[in-house]
Amino acid sequence: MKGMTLIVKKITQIICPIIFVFGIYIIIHGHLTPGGGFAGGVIMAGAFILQILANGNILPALRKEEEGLEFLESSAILGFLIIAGLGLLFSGSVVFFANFLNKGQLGKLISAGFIPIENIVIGAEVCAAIAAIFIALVVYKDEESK
Amino acid sequence: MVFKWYAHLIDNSDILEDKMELYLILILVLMILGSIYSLNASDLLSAVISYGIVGFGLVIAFLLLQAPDLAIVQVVVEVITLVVMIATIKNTQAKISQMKFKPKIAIYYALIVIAALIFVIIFEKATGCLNSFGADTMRMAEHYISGVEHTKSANLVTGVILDFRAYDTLGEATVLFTAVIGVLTILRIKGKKEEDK
Amino acid sequence: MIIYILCFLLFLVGLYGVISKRNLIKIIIGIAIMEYSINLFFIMIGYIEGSSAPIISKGFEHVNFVDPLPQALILTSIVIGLATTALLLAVAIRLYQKYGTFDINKIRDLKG
Amino acid sequence: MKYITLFIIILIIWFLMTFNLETPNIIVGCMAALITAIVFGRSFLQDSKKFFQPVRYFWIIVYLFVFIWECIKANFDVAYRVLSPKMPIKPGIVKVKTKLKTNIGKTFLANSITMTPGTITVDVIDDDFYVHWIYVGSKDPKIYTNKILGRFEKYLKRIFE
Repeated sequence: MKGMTLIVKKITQIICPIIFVFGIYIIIHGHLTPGGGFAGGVIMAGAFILQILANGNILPALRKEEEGLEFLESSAILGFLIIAGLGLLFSGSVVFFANFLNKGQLGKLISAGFIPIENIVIGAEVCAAIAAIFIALVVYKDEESK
Repeated sequence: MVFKWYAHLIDNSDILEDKMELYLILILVLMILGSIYSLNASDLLSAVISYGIVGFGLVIAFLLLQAPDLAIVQVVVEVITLVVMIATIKNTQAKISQMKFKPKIAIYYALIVIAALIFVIIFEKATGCLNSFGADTMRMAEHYISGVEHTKSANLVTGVILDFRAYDTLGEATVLFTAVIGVLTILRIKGKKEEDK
Repeated sequence: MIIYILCFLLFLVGLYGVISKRNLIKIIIGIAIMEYSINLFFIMIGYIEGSSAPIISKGFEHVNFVDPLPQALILTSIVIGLATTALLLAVAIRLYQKYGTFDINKIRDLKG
Repeated sequence: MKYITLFIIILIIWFLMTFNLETPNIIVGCMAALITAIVFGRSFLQDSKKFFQPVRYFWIIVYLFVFIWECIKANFDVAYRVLSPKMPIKPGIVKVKTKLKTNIGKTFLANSITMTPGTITVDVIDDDFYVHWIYVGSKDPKIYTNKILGRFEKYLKRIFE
């Protein structure tokens, strides 16, 4: 896949980390402000997509990256299940997805039990999934149809 | 900080609430026109781009209907969908074969219009059972809103999807995972074979 | 009430695309439009006149909120919609690479 | 080096976004900046030590005023050309050569040219800018290079090189 011009590349180098950290902000503050795992994950995937579109990567590097994304996605789902299972062990009653951590005060950053942790896991999962879909649809189609 | 400011702006605006239904009707008419054009366009690129009208109209509708979470997700998802769709139709010279006007096709269109009219009449009867738009139907919602004491999550939507209905989220994650596996298996066959040789 | 009917008309437009169009991309667009109209319908059901977004911030502890349950359901539905659209597009790409066209009538002819 | 620079920049952006200085927020911000630096540090700007030279920030402020002044002048010029009944426009694409060496400098120069009304950078190939101009005044390369680039180039040279 061919890249874009110099101007787009340079601006992308500056903008991409900022988009990425904005996605992290949306995820971390998911239980306080609008947003959450889904929105933040999609924004983070957007940063990756912008970088790939602007720089025009080569296929072998992307294939390695895509394998890493698959690993991230699988481990994120596993982490989600583990958190759910921990509720089974540590809460007093036997409930899957029991919110067993200390709840804290409403409106603080560290509050709401394990909801922020679940948000992070879901965000990683969505980000990896959408970036992998994009790489498969856009780049593989381009390179392998030749 | 930005979102808190935005929430205050939406909450303090009395102007929006009075004309809410009118604005929504305007946006919906725009979405219907965009979708009709998108389905009838003779060029695939313009079809995909005017499909964007529907998605971004939906974003504005979500903002008006007090669902900022959904608006954030929808705006990014819409952009990614458009990029992926344009990538799909790029480098394809498929011309859409225009249907020539035959009497048979006129009958089809007439049937479509009649069927749509029947559906609309049935639905008009069916909506009579529903509460009118904007009515207070807080039977289940009361439970979830008072549940904030239980979850301590200031964003009620996050509290619902990750505490009360976490099984839904687990199912969603599984569906997403399966879709990614499906896309990769469909698109990577050729690459795998070449590596083996 | 007219809003619900318009929302349903949007659904019908999507259905028309799925039934009558022969181009694969247009069929996918029709499916996506149907999905969008259903999403919008759910959010409209949950809306309550004169209430604010379901987020508790300082000074807004005791105001009315819109129903958070439909929003939570649709939030997952949007992301699933992207995934299914991507899956359909992947199938469309493979079909195009095999047959050289998006037209389903031609694909059916070429197959036999 | 660029990893550390990116880390610090992201940390500053994080505090501007969240705007509180409690301990949990600082820890979470450090984690977020660390992840971002690891993921995007490889492709960040090469010559990142220039971020720590305060003289450059002074020239950025000076450049802002110069840019705004040039922008206002160009606005009036284009407004005159559009509104006057004779429409004295003479559009064309000219090729100008820049003296800036770094890519980031070229990027900002191209963006500045595009931001001023009347001129648009069409493409950048090595040292040459292809600029679409609403009124091509002369055919001498020296004069129009000075007219398009001269006002920005010397400041950008001090900022980015």
